[in-house]
Amino acid sequence: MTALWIAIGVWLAAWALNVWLSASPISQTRLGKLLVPLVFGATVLVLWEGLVRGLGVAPVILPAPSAIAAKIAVSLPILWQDFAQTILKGAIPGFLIGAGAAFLVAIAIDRSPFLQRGLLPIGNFVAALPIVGLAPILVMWFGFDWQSKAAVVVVMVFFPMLVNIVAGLQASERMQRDLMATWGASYVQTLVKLRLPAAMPFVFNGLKIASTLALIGAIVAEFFGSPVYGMGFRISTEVGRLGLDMVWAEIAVAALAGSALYGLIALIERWVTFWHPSQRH
Amino acid sequence: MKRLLTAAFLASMASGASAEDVKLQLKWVTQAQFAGYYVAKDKGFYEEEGLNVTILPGGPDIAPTQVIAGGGADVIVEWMPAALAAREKGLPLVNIAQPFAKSGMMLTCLAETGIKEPKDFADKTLGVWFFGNEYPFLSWMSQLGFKTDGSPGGVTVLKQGFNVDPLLQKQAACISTMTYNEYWQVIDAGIKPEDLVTFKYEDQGVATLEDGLYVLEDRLADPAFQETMVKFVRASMKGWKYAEENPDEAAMIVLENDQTGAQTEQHQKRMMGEIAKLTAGSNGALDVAAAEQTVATLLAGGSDPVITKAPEGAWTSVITDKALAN
Amino acid sequence: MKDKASQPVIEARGLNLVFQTADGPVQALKDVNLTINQGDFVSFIGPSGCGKTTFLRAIAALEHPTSGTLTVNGMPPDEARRRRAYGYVFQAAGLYPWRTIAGNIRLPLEIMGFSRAEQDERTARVLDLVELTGFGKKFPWQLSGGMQQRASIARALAFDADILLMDEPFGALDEIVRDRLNEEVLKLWARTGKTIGFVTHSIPEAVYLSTKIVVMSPRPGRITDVIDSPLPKERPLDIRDSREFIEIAHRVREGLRAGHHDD
Amino acid sequence: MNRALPVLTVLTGIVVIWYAAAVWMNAAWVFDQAQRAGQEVTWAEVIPQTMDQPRPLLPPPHQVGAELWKGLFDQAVTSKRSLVYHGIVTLKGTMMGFGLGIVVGVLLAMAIVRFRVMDLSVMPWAIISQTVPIVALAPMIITVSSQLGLSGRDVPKAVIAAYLSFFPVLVSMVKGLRSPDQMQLDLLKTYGAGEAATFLKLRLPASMPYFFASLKVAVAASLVGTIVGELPTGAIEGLGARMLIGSQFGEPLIMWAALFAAAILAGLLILVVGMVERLARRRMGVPA
Repeated sequence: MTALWIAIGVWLAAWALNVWLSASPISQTRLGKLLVPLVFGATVLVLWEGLVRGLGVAPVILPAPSAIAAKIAVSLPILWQDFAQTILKGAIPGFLIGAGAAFLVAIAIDRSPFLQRGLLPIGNFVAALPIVGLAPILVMWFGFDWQSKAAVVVVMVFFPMLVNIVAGLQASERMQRDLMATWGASYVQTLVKLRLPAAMPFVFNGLKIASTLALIGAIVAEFFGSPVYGMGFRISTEVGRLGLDMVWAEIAVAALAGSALYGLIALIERWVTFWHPSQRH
Repeated sequence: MKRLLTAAFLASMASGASAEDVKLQLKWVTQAQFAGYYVAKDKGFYEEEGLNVTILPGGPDIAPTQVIAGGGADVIVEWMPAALAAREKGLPLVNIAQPFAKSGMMLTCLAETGIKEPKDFADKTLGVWFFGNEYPFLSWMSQLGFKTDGSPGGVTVLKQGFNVDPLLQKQAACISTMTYNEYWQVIDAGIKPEDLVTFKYEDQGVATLEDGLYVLEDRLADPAFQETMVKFVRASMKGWKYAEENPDEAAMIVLENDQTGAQTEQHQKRMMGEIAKLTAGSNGALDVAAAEQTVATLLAGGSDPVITKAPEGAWTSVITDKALAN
Repeated sequence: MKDKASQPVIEARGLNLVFQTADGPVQALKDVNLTINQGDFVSFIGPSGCGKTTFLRAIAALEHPTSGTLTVNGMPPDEARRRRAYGYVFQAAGLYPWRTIAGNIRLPLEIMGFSRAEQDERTARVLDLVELTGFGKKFPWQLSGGMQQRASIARALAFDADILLMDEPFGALDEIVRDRLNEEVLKLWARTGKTIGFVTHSIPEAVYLSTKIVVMSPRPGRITDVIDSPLPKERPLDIRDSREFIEIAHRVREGLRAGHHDD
Repeated sequence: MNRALPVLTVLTGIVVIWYAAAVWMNAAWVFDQAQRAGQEVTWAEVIPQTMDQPRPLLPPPHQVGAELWKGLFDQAVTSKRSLVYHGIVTLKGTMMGFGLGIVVGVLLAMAIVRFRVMDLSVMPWAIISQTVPIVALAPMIITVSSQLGLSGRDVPKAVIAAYLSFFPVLVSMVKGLRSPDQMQLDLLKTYGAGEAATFLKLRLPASMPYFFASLKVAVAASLVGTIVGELPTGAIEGLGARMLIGSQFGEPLIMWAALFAAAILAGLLILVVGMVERLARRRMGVPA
């Protein structure tokens, strides 16, 4: 029980520290903006550790963070292999193909208002569907290896991307399109010089949504058949073996990968859409 | 490993549940594989013993071991390899009864792949269930001397989903099937028995004990709980014997209890017939020789052994002795 | 119809333009007749909805008349647009936020296929013309509103179109900035001799800038008066206190009022 | 008509492609079977055989339609074979998750807008939480909730659904609560309004359009969460469970029908939420 009290004590102290930090000028700096959430994250881990130890929670139910960290340390090769299979082979190619295909389709239907009017409501609708239910079907079609995982990701990513890109292509102001017209710009010139740059905030919004969908898709698809490695495989089999420390290790990797992917996209977004009001500070 | 269960959990178990309430966690979805329990419930055998039994169906990602660890069930239906592995992980499961005398697991291969005997598995892709069910397979492969990492001369293992598609789509040369379930799905899909080659684990000498009843060791120390389990096992076995004798009626009872509404009468009746072959000859008491054979098979599990040492106290005849006494 | 002496650039004859809206057809222009000559500075003035912007857009082929004829340099507006006859300046600067000021000015030049060297040369020249030299590398949002509007004028000047069309270009700016820009526009006009079409709400602005003031009235949009200004080409700011100036302003105001009495 | 025509055209196109794909994909099985039987088959014989296989690789639209019809209308709604029954189970989970998601999202947003320390410490983690594939957590959530004495499947499902649906609400509410500009805030200050009054009279009403706009996204996310929750958490009822069961028993038709039932449910939910949104906007005088 002492562990629990210590943890609660640490929690309160850290929270007080955070309150002080966010009130002080430090929080205006870049360091402060990083420090406060890190302190918060650390206290959550401490509290978790304290709860598990203090209440003597069985490791087959909820392992302590320290146990998970220890598991990560000894399982790096396996984690890397799973990461490569699920993220590098399944999620990322699927993400790129899905986003790329959505881009091409958006451009292809751009000149046909008829097709747009037909496809957009359908795209909007499909984007709201639980596409993940297609996973078992796609595993049946594309086999058990990474191809089917990538296929699931492609389908999940495609529609949100399509809807965002089409909306983005319509985002340029009328005045700016009129200007292009007075200069006698061709369709391609208007597209390249005006409409694509103006669409970028929407495209990145779509990419951010798609990045989280990609991970979910790749992992869920592995529940329906996979080789004997991959994050989804590991999670589902280790639950069966009561290797919960390994499950949490995979979750940590997934969270890290997801955050890294999201962060990377946000970084590129900053660089590409530096001009957008939301990016100017 | 002493403080396995939380204090809170133990407290809630002691106060929350009345002695005669029993929660049974099944290993899989409602189907004739568990007919005995459903029959015992529907025919009032549990009631006669004064028990109030709740049957919890399982599913693809439900590990009964985890459910019982979390306090979600009092007794679970589990395969011995998974139970022993959990025991080694620190979850002290004990087998209290073994309604299934024989193993129904086999590997079903397409004849056109040229597989005639186990040594032909080399360089083929084999579908295996994981989630605790892979242990007998890994032992078998290790006995055959096949590596399972996909290296040349070994076998490539694929984690089979919950259906027989990998075989129909020819993604795997062989897949895991149960005599009572998936094998018939292959047949139903339109493949003739003569186009298939099957290897029963039973015949290959790597059989492990399947559906047994397991409880937590700590709780078994409580005489009241022991008494409840005696009643439970007695009523369950009565249900099993009734199901064996009236397979069609048993199948219909299962069907009525199926919450998914996806089971068919034809499939369940046929399954019941096959299940009866596996439960035949078991009165519920565990055949210690078969259990030791299971342990031996698992210990032979090669580089990644399922269990590293022979378990102690992983089964007890206390319950069945009392249950069968009168 | 061409009169060689006065060299008409824009000619509208019996022009009508009807918009189909959800509430039924709206007559934006009714029976508009107007000739604009080479080198004219023409202001269009009138209350909102009088069709002055629509007329400007029709000249630039951004709207298409329902009936009547409209020629620019003796050809249909579409054709003239293809020959890059217009520089257009809107009320908002309409600069592309992802391009620098120089990049914005270069944009029409890129589209029209000028060589890189010529792009640079012209960009530098027009930046100098609007007194923005040294700001080429800034992004639009880093400049004040008045500077942005000057950049957008520079952009319209960069490719040497015959006709400069300005749709309330200074409407959003404060009085002092506006005065200065008005002076600059006049200087530009004097230096380049371009034909300018200028839409405004402001009577002093119209009188100060124009050689010809077109007064319009709404519902349906039509021309009620065309005033040829007798003011000299050289116009210091204090010309606005002169008697002639006040007289013209008075006539414009009367014209506007008459248009209002009509409905 | 003007708006329906393009949609209908695209739908027709999809159906045509679907049929073509069904013939192409299902033919392999027919040829295989013929080969096993040692027969030759021509395409003319194959095509009809691709239209009504019991286990098609890709069931043609009419087969899915028939199965869907059977599931929706040919059963008593209380029957476990009725898709309406399973749809209601899924709907219940979705609504529970949706409600929970709204409550969590709104409360967090209020705390984040009020307390700088919450903004700094919680907001980054809220974003990170969405990058964690929820399915990985599903088995955990079941275990933990069963340990807390919640053995039913409803709660874990709702938790997963809420996990996905709280985020759009949170983001929109933070934006909405911060949407009043300094002038409006100053004005209230001149009236001597306290923090509570400012919140009730200004921030809260100002955030409403943002709130309603987020609901559509949140309800769709909640449905995805519920279905995902029904897949691996071994729920035995609900559309997600039907999909899984269809897959497990090798009954693709059940799977496809459940998939389309889920699509219909999603459509209905979005329609209802859209209607609520329009109604609310009209009451607040915002043109829809």
